[in-house]
Amino acid sequence: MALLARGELRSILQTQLPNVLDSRWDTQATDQVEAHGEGQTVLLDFDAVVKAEAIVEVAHFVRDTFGYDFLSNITAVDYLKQGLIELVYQFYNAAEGGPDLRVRVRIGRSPEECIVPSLTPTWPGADLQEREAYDMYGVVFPGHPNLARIYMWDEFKGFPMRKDFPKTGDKYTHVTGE
Amino acid sequence: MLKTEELQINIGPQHPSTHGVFRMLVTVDGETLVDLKPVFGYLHRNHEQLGEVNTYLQNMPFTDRLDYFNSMVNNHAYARTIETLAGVEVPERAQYIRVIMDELSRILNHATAMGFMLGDMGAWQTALLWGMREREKILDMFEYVSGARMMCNYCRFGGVVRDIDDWFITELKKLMQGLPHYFDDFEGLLLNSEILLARARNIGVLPKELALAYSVTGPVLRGSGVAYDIRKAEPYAVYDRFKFKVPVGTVGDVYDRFLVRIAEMRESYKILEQALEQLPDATGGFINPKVKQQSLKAPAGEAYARVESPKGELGFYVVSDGSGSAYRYKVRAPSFINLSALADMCKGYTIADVVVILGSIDIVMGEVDR
Amino acid sequence: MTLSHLATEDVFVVERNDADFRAGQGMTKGLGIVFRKFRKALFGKPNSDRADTEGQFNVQYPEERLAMPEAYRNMPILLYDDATGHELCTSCFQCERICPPQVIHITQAKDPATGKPVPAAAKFVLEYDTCMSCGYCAEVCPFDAIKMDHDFELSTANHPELDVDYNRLLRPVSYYETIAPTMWSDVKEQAMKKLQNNIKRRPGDIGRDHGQKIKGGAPVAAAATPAAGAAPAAAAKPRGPVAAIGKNMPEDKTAKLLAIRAANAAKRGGGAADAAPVAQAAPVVEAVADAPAAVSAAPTGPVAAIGQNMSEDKRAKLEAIRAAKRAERGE
Amino acid sequence: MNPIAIGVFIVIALLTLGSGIMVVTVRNIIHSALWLIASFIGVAALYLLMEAEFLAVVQILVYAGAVSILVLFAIMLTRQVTGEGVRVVFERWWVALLIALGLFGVIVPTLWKHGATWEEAAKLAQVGPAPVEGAANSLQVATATEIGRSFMGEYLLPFEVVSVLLLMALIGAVVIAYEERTRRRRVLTLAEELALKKRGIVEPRDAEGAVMPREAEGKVILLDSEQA
Amino acid sequence: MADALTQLGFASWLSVLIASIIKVTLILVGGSVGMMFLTWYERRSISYMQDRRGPNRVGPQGLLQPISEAIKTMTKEDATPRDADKIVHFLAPVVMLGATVLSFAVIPWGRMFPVDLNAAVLFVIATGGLHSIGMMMAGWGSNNKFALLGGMRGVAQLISYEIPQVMAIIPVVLMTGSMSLQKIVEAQNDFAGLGWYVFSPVGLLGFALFFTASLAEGERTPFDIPEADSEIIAGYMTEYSGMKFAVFYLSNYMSNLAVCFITATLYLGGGNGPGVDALGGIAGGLLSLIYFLLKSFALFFVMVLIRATVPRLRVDQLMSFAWKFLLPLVLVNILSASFWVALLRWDQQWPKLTEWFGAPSTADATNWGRLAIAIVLTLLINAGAVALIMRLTNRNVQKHLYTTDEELALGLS
Repeated sequence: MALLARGELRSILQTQLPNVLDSRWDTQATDQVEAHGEGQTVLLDFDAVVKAEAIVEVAHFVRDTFGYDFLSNITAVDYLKQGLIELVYQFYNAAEGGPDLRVRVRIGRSPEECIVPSLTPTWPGADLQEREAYDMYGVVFPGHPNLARIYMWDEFKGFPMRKDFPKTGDKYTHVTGE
Repeated sequence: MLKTEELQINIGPQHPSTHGVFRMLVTVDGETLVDLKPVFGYLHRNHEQLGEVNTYLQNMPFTDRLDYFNSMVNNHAYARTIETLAGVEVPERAQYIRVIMDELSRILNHATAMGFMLGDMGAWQTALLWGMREREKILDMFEYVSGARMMCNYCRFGGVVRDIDDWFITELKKLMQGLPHYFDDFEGLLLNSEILLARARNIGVLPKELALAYSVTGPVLRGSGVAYDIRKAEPYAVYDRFKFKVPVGTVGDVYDRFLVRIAEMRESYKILEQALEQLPDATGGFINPKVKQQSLKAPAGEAYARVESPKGELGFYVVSDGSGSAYRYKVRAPSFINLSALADMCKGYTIADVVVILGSIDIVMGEVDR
Repeated sequence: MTLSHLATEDVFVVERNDADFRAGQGMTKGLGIVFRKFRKALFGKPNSDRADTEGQFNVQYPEERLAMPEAYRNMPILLYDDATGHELCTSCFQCERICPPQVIHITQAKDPATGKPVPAAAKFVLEYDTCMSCGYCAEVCPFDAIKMDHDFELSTANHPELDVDYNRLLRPVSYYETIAPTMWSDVKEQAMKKLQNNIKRRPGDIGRDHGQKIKGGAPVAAAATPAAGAAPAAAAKPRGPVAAIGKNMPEDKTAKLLAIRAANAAKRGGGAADAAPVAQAAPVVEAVADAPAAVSAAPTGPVAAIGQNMSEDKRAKLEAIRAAKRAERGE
Repeated sequence: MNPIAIGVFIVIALLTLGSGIMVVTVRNIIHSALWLIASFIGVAALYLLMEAEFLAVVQILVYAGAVSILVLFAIMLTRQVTGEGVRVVFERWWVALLIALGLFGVIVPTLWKHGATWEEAAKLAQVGPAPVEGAANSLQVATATEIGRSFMGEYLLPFEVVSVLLLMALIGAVVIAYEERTRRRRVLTLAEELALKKRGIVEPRDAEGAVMPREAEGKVILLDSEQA
Repeated sequence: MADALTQLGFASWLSVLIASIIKVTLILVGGSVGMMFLTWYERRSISYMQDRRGPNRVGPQGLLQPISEAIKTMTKEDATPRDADKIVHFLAPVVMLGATVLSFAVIPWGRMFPVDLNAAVLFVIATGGLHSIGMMMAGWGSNNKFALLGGMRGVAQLISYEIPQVMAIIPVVLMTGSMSLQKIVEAQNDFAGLGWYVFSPVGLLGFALFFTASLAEGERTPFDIPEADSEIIAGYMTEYSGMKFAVFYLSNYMSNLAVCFITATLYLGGGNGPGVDALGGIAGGLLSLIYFLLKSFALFFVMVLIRATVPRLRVDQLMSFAWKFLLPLVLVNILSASFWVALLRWDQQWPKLTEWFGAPSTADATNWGRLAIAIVLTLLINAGAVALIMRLTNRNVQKHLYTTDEELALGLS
């Protein structure tokens, strides 16, 4: 049980769980790459990007090996230009204190790709956050007991926090067909 | 053999004790709760998207509206995030001022939250109104420094908007003369009241083993016996300079949360005393003058900063694309995530307990429905 | 679980007293405390200090009011100089840009002769209903032209009325001085200096016509100056819970004067078309005329009586301006 | 009796009878129970008219206030009352008629035969010395004192037999209810589930997914109502 | 009154009718005015407990506030749910108010008795029991789940607490030897008007038990479960508005007032007090009325104080309190009351006692020796019973404090 420094997790995962790292982001050359979202430059972090299907395994690994047992925050970010949705899982070590450990998952934006296994069975606290990510970004979490819209009404179409969601006009009148 | 019918009842969205427009779809067997589904979204205004449209400074007053009881804390957390992102130095005096405001917020939040919880329990507003009286006094002081009682909009990047002066400090000292009396009265009123014990002991138990898995934070987590306080675990501002204790419960029931909140008010009081003592003079300034507030541009990257809000871990996760506004702006709202434990905590108890358990989590719908 | 980031002495376990023998002693203690509170509130002295936790705490609102701290911010207002009638606003659009809910809408004034922009606003509309009182506009204004008002009694049944235009936003500098003396004295010098510079670049009545085209005579608002000046510069710091408030006085008087002037102007104008506005304005004038009694009573006691017809005053003012406009057209 | 009393009697008697008829004719079973209450109150009023105050009050206290409420409770707890169409089934009306007629056949001759005796007894009691201070001054038959004396003297045996019978009923009800409760489906709280999980017990669930009642390692899991 | 009218030349039936109408009017007016005053009184006192002022605008000290509120509620829209049982929904408040007003018939106003019923004590309880019918009707007739839940809770509570309430009266009836309120008041007139039952051990326990049970009967905190606003909104009153709601409210407060009156009569000597007998006549009657009202409103103040202090119980706790705490104590109290009566009244059964202490006490001569024995004996019995029950209750609570087992008593490792 020890605290990990920023960026340390990636090298640990490379040696201990080599299959979980997402090979697309497996570059040693630089730690960050310029990416584009809505015409502006965004820097994508390379720290511990894991495959979507391996997230449960990695989460258990950091919990059991290093004591990162407190899943604090799940953030979805839409990188429109890259066609990516990134999920940032932030773990804390409740016993040691200290800063967070970020585990990332990058998946495509299309409905077939936008799937990440749910952490809710182990961390019930992820329940509402995953529902929020589903509601706002359309990330589907297989294994979630009740993956329904959380803020928007059930009949709502589209995912309002995605960058390509129209920000003008009255969505409600559009949906009801008035 | 007679079989009892299960009954579905909607508690809310218009109900006296859902603390706002919150709905719980409960299934009861007699009075025993079988299932509970929380329903959100009645107050949803897509705060996070507003944060992506606004400039960094413009977003500050919107954070007031999250947890409208503790706008000072929200400002602090948000300012810290942007300061981390943009690498802004904060003068020491500003840090102390922020700590003072945070701890005052904690006192006022706990005073009213406990009052509301007791109100849900049926104690007719007495504890609440005594708490409101203390809250009024504190809000008057907030009004004096920030210009508004609840929507303070007080922090700026690299400091606070206005310095505290002698008037504030004398009034704060006067307030602190009265606070221990209030704590004593409050404890004496209900802490050992047999009815409160009957209603609060062993109700809504969230065991220590499960508390972390439920991602609950703040008094709910500490009430379950996990001594995790961000002020100690990852000290921010100047919290590492104060001596204070982290109160924890043992069982994790409503009563423990209640006791932990009262103990936290007393600890906040100690922090206030020390902060007043250590407060540096005004030579260092109360705001970093180098920061261009209106046209602040953060380098591309991401930042997450969190503070111990009275309700739990309040964090802002901001991704910057180098422009003047956030590319992604996410709020880790404590009362929202604490709610994920509600359904399981209520299961097996009666309907009357549900409102008490909800009250003991201490939610604010402005934060839950963002 | 070991909590290695916390020293043992930094954690304490709250006392639950689970094993205590309960015979109603806790409840009795609570009853005793409540009874003590009752006694203190009924017979003791009222709560007057932040250190007090006993005694009456209420403030009887319409009669008693808490003093507003100087920094209090409710809705933005625009200032004009009492002496010259010139507005401080130069329509630099800083406030429009920073406003988080985007409720400020400014149109810059143009020199009618040359068509060039003039440092003054031709139109200035502020949506009070959407304003979130963050105070950024006042913070960023380089000319100290926009300030936050202390008047919070803005409730109205007439929603569109809350899109406030130039005329209703303007207050004399002396009014602001009464509500925030130290804050104004800090910036007074530079603000006035900047104003003098701007006045030089303003041809004709632009910048002091308050969005109206009033030819000849003193600016309308100048009439209000004596009244506003007479208002005592009360110390605004909330030393006690109750303090004298006289801040609404200048407005009342302004409204009254404006109404009377408008009525006179209308009479001068004569025409049948003007009869209606006069008739409309007349009852309002009467309503306002009742106010002085209350106003004059104000400074005597610690509790200030204030005309409850705030919105009516404002309507009267508005009505008066309209009447003046029509009267002018009639001439 | 003065004419007012007679008039009042006729009105009350008609109301009582009318409510009684409504009880058996009305279609909604809850309404029927409410009519029953009305009829009970009518009977109490008749007692009051006879200056049998104690009986009247007990009639209201026991019948109108408690028995009828028990009837209502039983109806509400066993039927879906919030929905539509609560109907009284009229299939065996002739049985009811038979019982009513039989009861009538018993009561009327008894009254006929013993009416005179009772009146005499009443007169005797009126002239006799008041046994305890506070005894009623009018008809003694129905006062609390007389009733108490008869129960503890003349009718002691029947009184005790009835008490024992009631006690048996009480204990029986408790036994039935107790069994019912332990077998009831109940929902485990989070802490209980955790405690079971720690001992490696996976809770048995029924088809609907609710936790089945069971004894864990010989230890009965306490029920909510016992915690108070 | 009827006699006086007959002497004035009215026909006997007419004089009875007129007298009855006058009495009924007085009761109704007195009850409603009392209720109005009560709401003001409660709100003002609870305000002071909470450091605020309470209603103080309408009329002097806000005394006319209840009137303005009555006007407000009466002029509000009277809504009936579409699917409600219209007639039952309409009749429920009527039944409630009717039952309450009935109980006012026997309440002694100081030394003035509207009706001196023989079974007056039971009568009050019985009319209180009728409330449950009104509650049931309201809960069922509203066709609302919250209302039904509230109605069921209310009825269960009323029925459960009727038993300790009635049984708590039995000691008083035993000590007086009558169920007439007038007799009970007269029996407490010893010791210069201070021979109240509450000063005896039996009466003290009885008073505490009766008052507690009456709080539950009157739906006061901590027993306001049927209308627990934070749980089931307003219970059986959820679907009521306007005038019907006002009637419910009126009935509620009137029954609370009646409870205070009855408690004052049963245990606090009614209108008795020093100086009443000495004054005599109309002045004495007035003084007794003042004493009576003072006692009643002091009792109501205790109700308000409790309301301002404690939270409400849960339904199961309410039931176990009635059955496991109140009922045993009430039974013990009956036992000690019979000892009391036996020691003070009987002589043949205990000839030794008569030998040592003389004949049992009568109204005018008190046998101090017997009185002392009675006080000591009953005090011992009652105190012992209270201590025992409390110990049992505590043990029960301690035993079941942690749901499953000691594993849950988690400590900080």
